Amino acid sequence: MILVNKETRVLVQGITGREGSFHTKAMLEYGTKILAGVTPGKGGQKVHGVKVYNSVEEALRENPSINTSIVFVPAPYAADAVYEAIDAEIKLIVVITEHIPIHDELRFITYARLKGTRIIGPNCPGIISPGVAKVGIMPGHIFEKGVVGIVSRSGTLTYEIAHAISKAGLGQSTCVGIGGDPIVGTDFIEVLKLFEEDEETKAVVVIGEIGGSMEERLAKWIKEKRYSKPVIAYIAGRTAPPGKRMGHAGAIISMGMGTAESKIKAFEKAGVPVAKTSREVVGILLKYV
Amino acid sequence: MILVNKETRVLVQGITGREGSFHTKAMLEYGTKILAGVTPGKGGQKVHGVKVYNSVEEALRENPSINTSIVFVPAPYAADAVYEAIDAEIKLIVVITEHIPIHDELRFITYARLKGTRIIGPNCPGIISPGVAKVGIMPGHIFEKGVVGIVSRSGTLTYEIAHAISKAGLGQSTCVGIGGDPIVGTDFIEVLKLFEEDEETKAVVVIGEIGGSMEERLAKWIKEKRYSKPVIAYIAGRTAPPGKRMGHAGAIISMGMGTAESKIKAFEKAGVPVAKTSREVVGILLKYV
Amino acid sequence: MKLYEYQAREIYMKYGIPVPKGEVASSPQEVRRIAEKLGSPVVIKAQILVAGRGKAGGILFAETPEEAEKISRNLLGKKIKGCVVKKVLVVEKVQFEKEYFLSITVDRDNRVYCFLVSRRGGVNVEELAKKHPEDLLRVNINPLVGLLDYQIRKILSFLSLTSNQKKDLYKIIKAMYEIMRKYDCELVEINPLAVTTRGDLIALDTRMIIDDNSKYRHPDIEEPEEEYTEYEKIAKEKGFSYVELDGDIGVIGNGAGLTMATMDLVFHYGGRPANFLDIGGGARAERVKEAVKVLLQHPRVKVILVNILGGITRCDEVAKGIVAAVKEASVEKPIFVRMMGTNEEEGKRILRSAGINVYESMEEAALAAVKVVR
Amino acid sequence: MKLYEYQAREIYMKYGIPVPKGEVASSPQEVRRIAEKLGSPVVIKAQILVAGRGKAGGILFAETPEEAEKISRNLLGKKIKGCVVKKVLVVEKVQFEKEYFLSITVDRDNRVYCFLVSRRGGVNVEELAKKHPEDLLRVNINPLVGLLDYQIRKILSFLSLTSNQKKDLYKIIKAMYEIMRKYDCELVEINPLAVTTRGDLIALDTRMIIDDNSKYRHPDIEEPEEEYTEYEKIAKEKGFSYVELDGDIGVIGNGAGLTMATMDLVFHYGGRPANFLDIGGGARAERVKEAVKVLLQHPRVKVILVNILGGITRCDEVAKGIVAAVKEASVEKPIFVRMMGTNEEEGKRILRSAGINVYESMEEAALAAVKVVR
Repeated sequence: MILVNKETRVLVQGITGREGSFHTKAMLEYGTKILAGVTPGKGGQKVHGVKVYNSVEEALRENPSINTSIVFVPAPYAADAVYEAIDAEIKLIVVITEHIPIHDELRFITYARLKGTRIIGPNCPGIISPGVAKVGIMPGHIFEKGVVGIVSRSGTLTYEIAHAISKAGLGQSTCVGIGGDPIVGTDFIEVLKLFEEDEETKAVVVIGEIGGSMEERLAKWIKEKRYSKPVIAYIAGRTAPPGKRMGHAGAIISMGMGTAESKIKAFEKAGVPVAKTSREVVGILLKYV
Repeated sequence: MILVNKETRVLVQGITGREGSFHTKAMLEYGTKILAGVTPGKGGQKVHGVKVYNSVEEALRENPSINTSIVFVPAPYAADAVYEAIDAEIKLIVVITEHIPIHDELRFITYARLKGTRIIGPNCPGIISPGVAKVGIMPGHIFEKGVVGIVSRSGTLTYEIAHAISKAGLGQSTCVGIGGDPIVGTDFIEVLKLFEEDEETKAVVVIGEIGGSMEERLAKWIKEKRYSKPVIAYIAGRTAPPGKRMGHAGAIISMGMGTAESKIKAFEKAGVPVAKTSREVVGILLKYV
Repeated sequence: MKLYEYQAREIYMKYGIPVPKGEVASSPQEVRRIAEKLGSPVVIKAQILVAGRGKAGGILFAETPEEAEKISRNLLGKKIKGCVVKKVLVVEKVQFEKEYFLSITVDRDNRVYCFLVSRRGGVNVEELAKKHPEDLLRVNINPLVGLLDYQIRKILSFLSLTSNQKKDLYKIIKAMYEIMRKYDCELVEINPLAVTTRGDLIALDTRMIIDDNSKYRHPDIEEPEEEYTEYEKIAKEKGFSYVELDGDIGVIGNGAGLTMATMDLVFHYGGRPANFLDIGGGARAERVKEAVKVLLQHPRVKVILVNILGGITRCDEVAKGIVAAVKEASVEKPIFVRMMGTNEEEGKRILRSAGINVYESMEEAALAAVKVVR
Repeated sequence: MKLYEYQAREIYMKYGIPVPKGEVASSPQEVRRIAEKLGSPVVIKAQILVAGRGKAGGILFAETPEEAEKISRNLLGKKIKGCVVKKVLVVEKVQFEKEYFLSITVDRDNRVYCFLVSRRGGVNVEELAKKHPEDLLRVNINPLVGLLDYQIRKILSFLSLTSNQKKDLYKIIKAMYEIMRKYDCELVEINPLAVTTRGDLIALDTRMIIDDNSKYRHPDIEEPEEEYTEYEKIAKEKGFSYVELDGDIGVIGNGAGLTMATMDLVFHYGGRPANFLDIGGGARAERVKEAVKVLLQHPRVKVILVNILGGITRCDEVAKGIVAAVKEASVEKPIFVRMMGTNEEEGKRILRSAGINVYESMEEAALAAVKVVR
């Protein structure tokens, strides 16, 4: 189990919005310990029993055990919310918001990294440690407590593969959606480092997609560092045409870079099996675990 | 011995200037290992036998063991030189330059601290570990190898007190001039932490002056942390009038803050003796060491 | 959002970057007038957003205003690489000796701005990176600290320039970075930056891409009529993520990764996807109906494959939408649906009672869809 | 570099911060004309750089243009807190209900910008900090990240304002921060920011201090004729660090700390320092001569104490300078010199042969100087 565990105490930024409120309910139902919410100007309200504050500072003053924030704040204001959380010394910030300007992301992610704050996302489904807590928007019932660590740039595709893993009786230790934007706060390598040190995790599934070279860098790193746990990869977008954004801002083959072929080749070179369907993912996993 | 030791390998930024060249010679004569110098556009020259490069990157490519930089670059260009050194991963940067714009200092010091780079200065005489090396502009012959750590906001006043300590036969482990500007890269507390862990250092002399509240914070810290080594303080500027800059940009009593009285009182409250003359400094030191 | 060359050029000029004299025109008469005003041989450049217009005949030369008018008569309205030329940029022809390449982009891996400089300009940078990596310089710029002088010096010393040219390039580099920040760009590019026979620096081609997520901050910038296909336009208007391919199996999914995976599965089983259509998260019946209708109307689509993993998206809403689309549409196409998750049973019931095929797994659904067209 | 209120006001206006209508004047006639133009009761404010001008009679009110002319006739040319009033700012009198205090400074300890806000305006902020700390809010701004919206919200919610006033204050706060950065300020202050009877926000007094080390970046800003004493001006022109005190023992040293320590020692032995004069590092004979001459000429200085610790500064050069000054000057004053370090022996020899007292330690030299005046 990584990042989210039974010590996780959550603040919801943008709790009074449609998404924020909906997923606060879902997270509470899953058992996540949400201590407070923030929406400037809405302090004093309650959302599904969670007290709303005007600022992160106020929320932390009354709830000093908060150690994780999940951000649903709309894109134009999301960066400000993230800075507020960083400055309040919250050390894990999960940014769900989509469509944040890329220059904003560059700046707050740089700041967070310099300050030693971990950001997951933006534009991600969040994190779930099945049976313990979820800090995210994934449908909780699909996941089962187990031994497979999942890290993914995708949302529903992750649920698809997690579902297959659950059905096979393996379950997941933690599932981390790192986000579909070109710039992410935490990348594959960083999550795999965490999985390596996690005893529960017996194998890791990496769900990549076209665009960028995060998968290629991961493959190289796995080979160089002789990663100690079995890794299985899946890459979405084999059929994606070049130069077109495939839904995610980050999913684009640009200037010949970031094709599925390039990523698959890199993984194969590193000895990482690449599955073509979710059934294949499970098939390979069962060989290892 | 702290910060500067026999492993110190120095880069001189602004080596071809009048000050840079003069002090390069003096440092070499003292035995400091200067491996390279930088002045943009002057690459290929030699200054007192030291090779000059156009950029820090080039200098480090040919001299990868460089771990310390001393900056003599004129004020308008000094910030750029410091960023260049930070980005080249040099972990100790001594900034001699005076008159750097305060907003520049704020920015590069913030950046350095976030990146884990130590900056001494700006507007400082540098660091000397007597008998080993000096990375600074102090007259070396005044200092003697010994047991007293000195940290100071001043230049010549430090030499005065160091001289008295030398004459008394105590000598210095390391003498650090942290600089006379309102913003410094490394403050008293940080240097005292280093002295605490240094076996050679048996007592610490702190030379403060009017302006700011660094001395007050130090006094509070010494008391709270029960600092393990004897500390003797000296404060310059008992007779300074309010609202006037006394030479150093940082030496100003402003809005009733930063008076010598306030600093002396704080030290006395923390049990730190405050000497009124350099002779008194030595007198107190001899009681402890 | 890609800008037309002439739009980028105006912004570059505002920031003091030297460009050839000239103006944009939408008629041969205008082209002639501009050429007359310039009083020199001119270059006529088709204003389209796709790359490689030079080789495709989109950049032409004329010695006289008459010739310019004649040439542009052929060029305006012509289709180049699938795009209709509606405007041309008419500029003086510049004699030059050297060409360089300069660009700023966002470096995804290092999370920095990246200044890319090449000693060879006027060429494709991908090829350059492969063939002449030694001619390419990358300088990373920390987003919090910004572009620093020592970094500019590094770029200047990488190119063989006189000291006056270095001073000019210094300003150009600063201006490019400022444009990058002020306009929230993904790309600011000069290719080539030419050194004229008189020794001046001049930006012969100017490109700019503004981050789509930042468009709202730049309401003053006119969005180019992008060269979308008819169905791409329709889907875009309805707010779907839609990309067109050349196959015959229409694919609808919720979530970008899942939709791509569905396309990949179609291909895996020997079929050819016709498109990528992501209805996004939490779509209601009405929205699903619109999505299905786009594909029902599309002539190339022979069969439709819908893959829904219900979370926030409710399967019953999806089912209702599909059924409504089928009812309203004039054409009939086989539809294969896989749904799972929230309100799955109710969704399946709705589909089955409307006679639509529902499957348990995406593999089964994809296989069934492929079989129909094979 | 402190700016006059009217200079700061112009910059504030450029950044959209509302200030009372008015103009600066240097003659009573001008004052009258401005008052006529304003057509309302006016406030006449002496333009001097020292604090506390209000209590010292530097801020006056007039109901009519005639009264304004008459009042300013007394004010212009008058000495307030030692400064001659050369200009006055004439502004409309604003009726207000509430006063706040806003400032941005550099926080030395935390190495950040600090936004300081108080619910009580128009008062001395030091007193406020002591008496009503609960009415004072500090917001730290990271120099790399800059002022953030959440920080502004914190300030807005600290004051009791209507939502329209909050919108206005938001803009004022942003503008203040921009001024701070653009003009390399040490201080940007509005005290008071008033809420008028009509509910508008208005900056009644505007202060700005520009960092001395950044002056070269702002050549457009006219440096105020600072209110220096005659000798401070002379020393400043010659480039010495010089501060005047009210004693009779002139002090010259090299290095700020050492010079201060020398003054302190004078005081310690019962004497009273007349000044602080730092010749800096590496001074040559000519420069030393000029420094000594300043003190020889100063009527309050009865004896001169020179304390040199030679490093880059050479003792022989210092000695030559002292001897030259004594020769050139028309007055004779006892001079006590302590020198140590580079070329010490040669320096001492030069001084002794000119009959000047030289000492081994600063304690001895200071004691000797004090004895003369006591």
